Amino acid sequence: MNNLWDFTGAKGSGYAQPAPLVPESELTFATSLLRKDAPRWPRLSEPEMVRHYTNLSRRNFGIDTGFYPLGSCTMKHNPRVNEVIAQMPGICDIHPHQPEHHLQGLLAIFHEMQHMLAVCAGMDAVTLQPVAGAQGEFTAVRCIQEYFRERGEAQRTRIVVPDSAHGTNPASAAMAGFEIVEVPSTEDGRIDLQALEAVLDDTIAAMMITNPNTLGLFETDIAAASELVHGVGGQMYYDGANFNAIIGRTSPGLMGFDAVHYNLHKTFSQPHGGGGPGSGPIGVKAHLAPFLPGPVVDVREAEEGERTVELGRWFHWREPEHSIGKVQQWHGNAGAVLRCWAFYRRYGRDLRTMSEHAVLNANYLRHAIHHEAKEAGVDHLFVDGARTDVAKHEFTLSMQPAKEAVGVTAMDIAKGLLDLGYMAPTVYFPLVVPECLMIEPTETEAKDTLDQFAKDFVAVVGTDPATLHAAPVTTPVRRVDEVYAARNLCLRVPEEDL
Amino acid sequence: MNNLWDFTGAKGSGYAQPAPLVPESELTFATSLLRKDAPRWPRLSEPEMVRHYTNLSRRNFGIDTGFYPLGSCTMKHNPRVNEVIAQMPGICDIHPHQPEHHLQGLLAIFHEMQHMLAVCAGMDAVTLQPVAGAQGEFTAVRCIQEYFRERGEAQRTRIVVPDSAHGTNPASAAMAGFEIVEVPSTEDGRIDLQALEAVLDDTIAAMMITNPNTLGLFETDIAAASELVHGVGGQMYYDGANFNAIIGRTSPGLMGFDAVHYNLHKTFSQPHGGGGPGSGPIGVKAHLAPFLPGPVVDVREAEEGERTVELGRWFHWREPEHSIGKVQQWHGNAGAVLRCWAFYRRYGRDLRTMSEHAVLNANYLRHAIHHEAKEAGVDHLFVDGARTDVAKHEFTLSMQPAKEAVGVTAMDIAKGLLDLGYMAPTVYFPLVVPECLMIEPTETEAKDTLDQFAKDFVAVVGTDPATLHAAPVTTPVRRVDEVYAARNLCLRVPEEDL
Amino acid sequence: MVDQLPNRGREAEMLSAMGYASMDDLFSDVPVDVRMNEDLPLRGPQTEEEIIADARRLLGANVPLGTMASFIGAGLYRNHVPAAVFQLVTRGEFLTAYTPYQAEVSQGMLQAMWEFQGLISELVGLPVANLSVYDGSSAAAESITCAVRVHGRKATQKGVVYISEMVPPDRWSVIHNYTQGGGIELRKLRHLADGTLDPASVAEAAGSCAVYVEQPNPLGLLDGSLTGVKDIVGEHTAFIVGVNPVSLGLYEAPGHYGADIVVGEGQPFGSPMTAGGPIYGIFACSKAYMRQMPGRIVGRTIDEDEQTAYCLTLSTREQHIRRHRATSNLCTNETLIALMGAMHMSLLGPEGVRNLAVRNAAALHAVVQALNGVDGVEFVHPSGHHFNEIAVQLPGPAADCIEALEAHGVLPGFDLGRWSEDRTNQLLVTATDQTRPEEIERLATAMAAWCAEVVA
Amino acid sequence: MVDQLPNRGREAEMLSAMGYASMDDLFSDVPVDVRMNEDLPLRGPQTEEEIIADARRLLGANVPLGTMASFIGAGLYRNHVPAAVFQLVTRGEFLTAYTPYQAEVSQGMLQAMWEFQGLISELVGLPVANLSVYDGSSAAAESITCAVRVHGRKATQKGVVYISEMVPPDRWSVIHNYTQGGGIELRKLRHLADGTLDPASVAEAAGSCAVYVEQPNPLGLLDGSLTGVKDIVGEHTAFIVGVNPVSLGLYEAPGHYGADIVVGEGQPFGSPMTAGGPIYGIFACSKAYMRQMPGRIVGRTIDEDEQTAYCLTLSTREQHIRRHRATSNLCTNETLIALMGAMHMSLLGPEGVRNLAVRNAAALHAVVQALNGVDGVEFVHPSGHHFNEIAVQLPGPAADCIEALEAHGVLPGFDLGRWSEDRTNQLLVTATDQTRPEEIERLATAMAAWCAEVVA
Ligand SMILES: Cc1ncc(COP(=O)(O)O)c(C=O)c1O
Ligand SMILES: Cc1ncc(COP(=O)(O)O)c(C=O)c1O
Repeated sequence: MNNLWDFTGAKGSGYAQPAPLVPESELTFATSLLRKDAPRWPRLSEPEMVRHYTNLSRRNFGIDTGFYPLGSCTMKHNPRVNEVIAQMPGICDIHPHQPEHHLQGLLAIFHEMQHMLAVCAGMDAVTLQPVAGAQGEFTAVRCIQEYFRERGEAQRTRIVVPDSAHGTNPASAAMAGFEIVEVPSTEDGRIDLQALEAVLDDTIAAMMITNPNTLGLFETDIAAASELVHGVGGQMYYDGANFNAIIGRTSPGLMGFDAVHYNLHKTFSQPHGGGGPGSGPIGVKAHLAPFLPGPVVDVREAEEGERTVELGRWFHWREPEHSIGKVQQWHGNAGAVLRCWAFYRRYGRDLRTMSEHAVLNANYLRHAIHHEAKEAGVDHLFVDGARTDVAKHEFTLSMQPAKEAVGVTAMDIAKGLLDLGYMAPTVYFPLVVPECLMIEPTETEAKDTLDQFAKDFVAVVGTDPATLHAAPVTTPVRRVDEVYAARNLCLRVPEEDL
Repeated sequence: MNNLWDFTGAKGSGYAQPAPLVPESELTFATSLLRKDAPRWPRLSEPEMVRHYTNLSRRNFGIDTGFYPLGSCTMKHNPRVNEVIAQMPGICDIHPHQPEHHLQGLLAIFHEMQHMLAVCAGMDAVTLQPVAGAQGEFTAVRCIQEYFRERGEAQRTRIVVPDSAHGTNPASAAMAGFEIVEVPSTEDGRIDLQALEAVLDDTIAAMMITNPNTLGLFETDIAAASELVHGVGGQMYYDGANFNAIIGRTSPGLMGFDAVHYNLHKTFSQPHGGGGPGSGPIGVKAHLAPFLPGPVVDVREAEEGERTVELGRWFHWREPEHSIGKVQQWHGNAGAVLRCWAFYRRYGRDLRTMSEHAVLNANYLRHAIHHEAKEAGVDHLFVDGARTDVAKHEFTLSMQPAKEAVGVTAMDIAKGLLDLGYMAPTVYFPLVVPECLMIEPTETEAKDTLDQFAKDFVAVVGTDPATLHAAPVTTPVRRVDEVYAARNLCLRVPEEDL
Repeated sequence: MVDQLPNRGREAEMLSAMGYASMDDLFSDVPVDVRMNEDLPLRGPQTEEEIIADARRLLGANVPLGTMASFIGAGLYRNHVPAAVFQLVTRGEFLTAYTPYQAEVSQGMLQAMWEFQGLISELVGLPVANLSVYDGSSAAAESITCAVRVHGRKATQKGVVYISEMVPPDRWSVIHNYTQGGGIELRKLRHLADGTLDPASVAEAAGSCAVYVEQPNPLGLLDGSLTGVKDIVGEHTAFIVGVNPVSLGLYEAPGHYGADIVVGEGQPFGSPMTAGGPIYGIFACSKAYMRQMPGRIVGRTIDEDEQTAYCLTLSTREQHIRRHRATSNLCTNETLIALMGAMHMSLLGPEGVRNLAVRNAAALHAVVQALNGVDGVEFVHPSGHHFNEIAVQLPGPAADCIEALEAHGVLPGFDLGRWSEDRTNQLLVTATDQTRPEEIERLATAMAAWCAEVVA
Repeated sequence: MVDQLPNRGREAEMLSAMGYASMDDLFSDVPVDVRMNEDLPLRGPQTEEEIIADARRLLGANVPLGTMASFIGAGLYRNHVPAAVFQLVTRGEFLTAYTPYQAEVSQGMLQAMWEFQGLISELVGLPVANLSVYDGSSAAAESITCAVRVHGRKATQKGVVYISEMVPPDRWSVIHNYTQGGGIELRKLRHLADGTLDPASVAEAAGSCAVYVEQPNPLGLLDGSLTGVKDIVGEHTAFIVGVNPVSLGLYEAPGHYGADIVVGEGQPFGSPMTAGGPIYGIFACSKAYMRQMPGRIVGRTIDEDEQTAYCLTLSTREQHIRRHRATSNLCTNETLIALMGAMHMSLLGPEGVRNLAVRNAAALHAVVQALNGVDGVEFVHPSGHHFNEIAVQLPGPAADCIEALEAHGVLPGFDLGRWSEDRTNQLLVTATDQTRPEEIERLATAMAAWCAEVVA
């Protein structure tokens, strides 16, 4: 279809504006800095603009259009009321530096979210400032770093990360200046306590780990791992991307973690928006709380004359004592936090039920796939990514047998699924599972959808390799050449098209 | 895809509601009337509902998705700000029977619209009550009927309608109890003054006509026709569906009309919503004003203490003296009127420019099509629906030559255009043009779009007949069997699917 | 400057491609004597930002019911339309489409309307429902002309139709306008003092073309006697019931007690009140009336490959085919609003619609309890069961009451004096699922104060 | 009752299909000693209607700037996002998608982001732009680590970066957090009394890894001397400019006067302030920096049939491939907000963006004129040209002024005392395209009254 620069229609602007408050002729400008040539932007009228973006959207797949079993990404339904709330002027049209008495509603919501997140994770304090999971990781690692500097343990310059960890874990730790120590997983995809023990000493600042892990398995040795790390004086960091599996059933606090980030956009359904925005608050145990970025929201008794939103309670910003400072200039993604607040309110303490259904759906789908595969006689073409009885909210399959037997890769299966109207599972992650497909249905998919997907998945697995290599054929474009993209970098509209 | 009854997911409701104010056990009901069996509605959770309707929408074509040259329907771009305004509580959450001082904003907007519509059409009074063009026609015809009854001319029981008229014209007149006198058009698609004169006598209440007519031609003899009809004491009624062609260039008033309806959803861009809602105000000359349905909005000097929205002006409802009563129980489609008000404000007196561009685009497209056809050597396969130099906002083509030469019908061309991503023109209307395609681009289509359409149209005309008979092939379903539908009526979910 | 015209600035280029020199050339066919030669005497164009500012100012001067304790209904009801409905219905593919003449690229709306027909059919207990008409009043009016077309021949009371005398004058007026041309005579169906239908009057209606009644009636009263009407009037008289569709979550579908046609205001499902429009009218009937029905209808069919598909059907009833012999002039209708209704109903499901009806019933119950304690207020039909609304007798004019209570931020109801001179001291008090307890308290308190003052 | 779970009521059926008896079976792998055995000590679930009511109450207690005469900016700016933007961006296909890993079904977002890159590239005058980062501050921070990666080897001042001393402490803090681990030393670039960069200080920066300055600077001042910076610092020092993108409608693109990297807060294009997030950061650079850039980037390519297609590219910089050696940890970013930016920019076009900049300039001009007449108010840099905002010296603490003017419904600006102790009597007054004349009048009047009081 057209790109923006194909539009040459509207002379003048596609969007008329009111006259300036003062005629241009009366203004004085910094003449030496005046722009010589206007940016060579396209010219679209509103009709063209609306049609262009409508049609772009129609070439995009979202949860709203179909099942989106993208493992590790928790693509759940986004309740629509949340978008209504997020467009109220009481959130859109407020400035983070307005006085506290202008923002009591926002502060109350922040306070409720800090409390709820702390309760769910078994932590003592929460900041909502980080705007994504990775920034949460980085923030927590920075807090740990300052905590140790404060204690005179500056020699702790290394962080342990399992080989199955998400790439953001080592990247975040490295950005903060830590050296990464990668530990291998056991054959069944879990923590290798011996390997862990082997790398532990007093240069270790922390271990970063997610549980259920990236294979969807609960780390049964988690308490032991915590003990080992704490034993050498290190901190335990919980990557909360998989929090959707466990709320109300266990908590990072119970497992011995000292710090955790939340992927609100996953667990609490801030829409992922084609890549973001997200929100990545962190929670910490009391000893790390003084290091949190500020300000956080606190509450005190209201004073006479203060117009409160909750009887007798006055919400206010508070700067943690040894704060690391800021990771985002304002208060984080307040609009995302608000949507997640609305999501939380929809469940309340039944967040536990939400997690149960996430796990129920994942296990059900896993069983259904294996069952259908057996019926169809294609069960020899894939294996579980890790042996287990129950999975948590997601599970992995390895297409290695198919690759060896018929030359069909995980990517081929993914493309075959696109042809049937599904988003593909996560492919080739975690790296420890060869030809990995990582499937996370979330709690908002109906049993009928899961049943149908199981059938369709098995049908794809049983499709002849040639057809799969040629897939997809029903999508707006056929298989996209990523190598060509990298070899012939075209990152913006070429000069000749202007 | 699934239909609603395929969903059996959510037990309980897909939409949780707050508890009743009083527990059900404390309520008393009209027991003998209690419902025995619940309606057999499907059960969807919100995730399923959102996906279902998202995917239905994706199987639908709108102006937002592509060029929609549906003649007579004025499918122009719908400015998006209008939807924002239409969702404000000051329109959504108001009741038509609130006291006048609760509705000053609404009344001001109504008053402005009454005024603007009267000015544009050269009429003296306007009511906004009718909710669609056809209801406007009916309302105006009723006013004319009462006007004559009042004058003791009850013998005027017949209404003249050209054979090219839209079906609503005769249907509306018949609903009011009039007998229809159909007059043929001339060979070039215009009023046949002689034929008209031949049917005129003192049983004629009115003539209903649109100008430009349904062939997109300006009725150059309109003044003469008015004179003839007025000569026998009849009224001239203007079908405003084609008003988009003439605003600011001429007016029904100047042409001698006594009454007119406006299709606000066409000329003033209330989105057509897959079939409605619309808004069909009518305007009349002073002698018909007392008969308008009430209430209409009037203005007087504000009294002390009245909270006005315009300095010194108080808006109020007024019942016309001899009102025919109501055609809609409230004040018509106020929400549609509001959107059209916003549309009007976007243009102001430049509505004239709007009409000019509508005519410019139609003529340009007509020329482009003829030009491209000549280049491609397919110009023998269609002819103008009527001979003319300039068209107004739309034009007709007859595919009769193609039908005769190669067996390709107007419908085949329509289906071929669907395959190229266009909505088809209006087909087989007006009935006076054999194998008619009626094309109305509107003013909101860019030249580039018109150029491309001309090329594509000609390509379709030049496509081999077999391919065209098989079209469409790229749409969600292939050619739909309407005969099967009529022979095997299935108007709701069958019992066996419940 | 107008910013909605993509070809601004290209006029000359386009004109010259056609061999024209100016816009005037394109209007050369407009005779000189009907030309408009001056600018329209209207204001200049505004920008989006200015329009929003003006709309905020003007609409901000209206008083949304949500800002008061409001008990006005009388045919339109405050409701909560789920958030998903607005977001889905404004998708361009729905919003900016028109009548699905080309079925192949309109399957979405066609299927949604077919589903709507099924939802309505189930709700009212009749096999056929069209995809809606303008509103409840024109639905009522067109149901009557439809019935006359069907029964005109066999009726012993030719052209005569009996209509409940409770029908409010505005709706009556719509019915009158729609029926007067067909030579139809409207007679009143009388009600007894307790508000229910007078059986004697019903008996008189036997042999007419149709009887039209409402359930609940316009005063909110539920009338158990309606279940017997069809038996009285007989096979050749259409029994037409106007409904508040929410009540059918709890109360029997008229189709199940003999109704031949059910009509009603669809608004509470899916549409805000919007000052009275756009809303949509429900129209459902038994098979016997199908071919005389107004409006559009969607049928399920197959395509060339025998896949399921949907299209408009029974079109030969319609004006674009049958012209002046059509069953109605309906063309542009209320499809989008009906779609909102379908979306709302699909979210509610069978349990949800019952729940919604119970909430409405409970709210009215709470209002009745609260007003029961107010000296000077009596219920007009104290023995009856009501839904959504109830008529109360006041110690003074309802208009005064409404004016007086405004200072308390209370809009206590609808002044029944506007319907009938006999009722100037009566108020129609409405409660819906949106009524809040504190609003009821405010109503009772303010009403008590006013009554005390009036009586004193 | 929770209404978002389609399988409620089917738990037993699904469990038994797997051979399980209860939910507990699915959590059997959670060791007993880490199990949570009681209900979460949290409130119960709410319905949509209750959540809206609470949101209205709570958010209604905030004070939207639109309800005051507001002159606060300091990095976030009131704007008008065209209506079409919200309606398009909330389409489910955009809203509910994630990172376009499967390019074949994500062409819409990929193309939109490629177009975004082009719009930004043209705006700032650099050939490469990524599809945005978290916000302006992290963009600044990551531009510095990027520059150090590029110039680390050849720099004579190894690991040293010079940052304008005007950078506000909050942004400085973000930069500090992002850079401290890389052994980067941040030094201050000094400004002269007239607010412009001190050339001597710039000269000192030659041979460092990067200089970071802002244009307009955080006090709204435009600094003509920036056009000479690149010549002074030389080839091996990255010249990084932080911009307010709206200013580039009128003022020169930094890429055209030597900037190697341009970063900034994208918010004024497409996004409301939203209390500071979600917003998006702009990141553009010359080719030399491309492979050390953070974040995602889209490339135009072809598919198997050689049709134009788009996909993510240069991924080997990223954490999911390169892990701890990645150029950034960025994963979830601000794509949707950047998309809003692209939509806004596409509607504006070259003329519109200039127009928007002029409106901003005009509004500030009007504010300056109005405050010029106020006794006791001085401009901190009276000789400079400003954009969007200007620092004023007050006769008393800015905090007092803000407090005092609230009674007049005026929020006069940002208290510069929050940035620096030296500036407690300074206020940063912001005007944008949304500033209305009557607001400026109110500001001037209220300010005059307050000044008179303070001076007296
Ligand atoms: C396991 C895991 N950890 C961390 C992250 C990083 O979170 P974010 O993308 O919000 O930065 C992700 C998300 O992609 C993840 O899946
Ligand atoms: C020429 C003409 N007249 C009248 C009408 C009837 O208007 P409406 O569809 O609004 O009832 C139409 C619209 O379809 C039309 O095209």
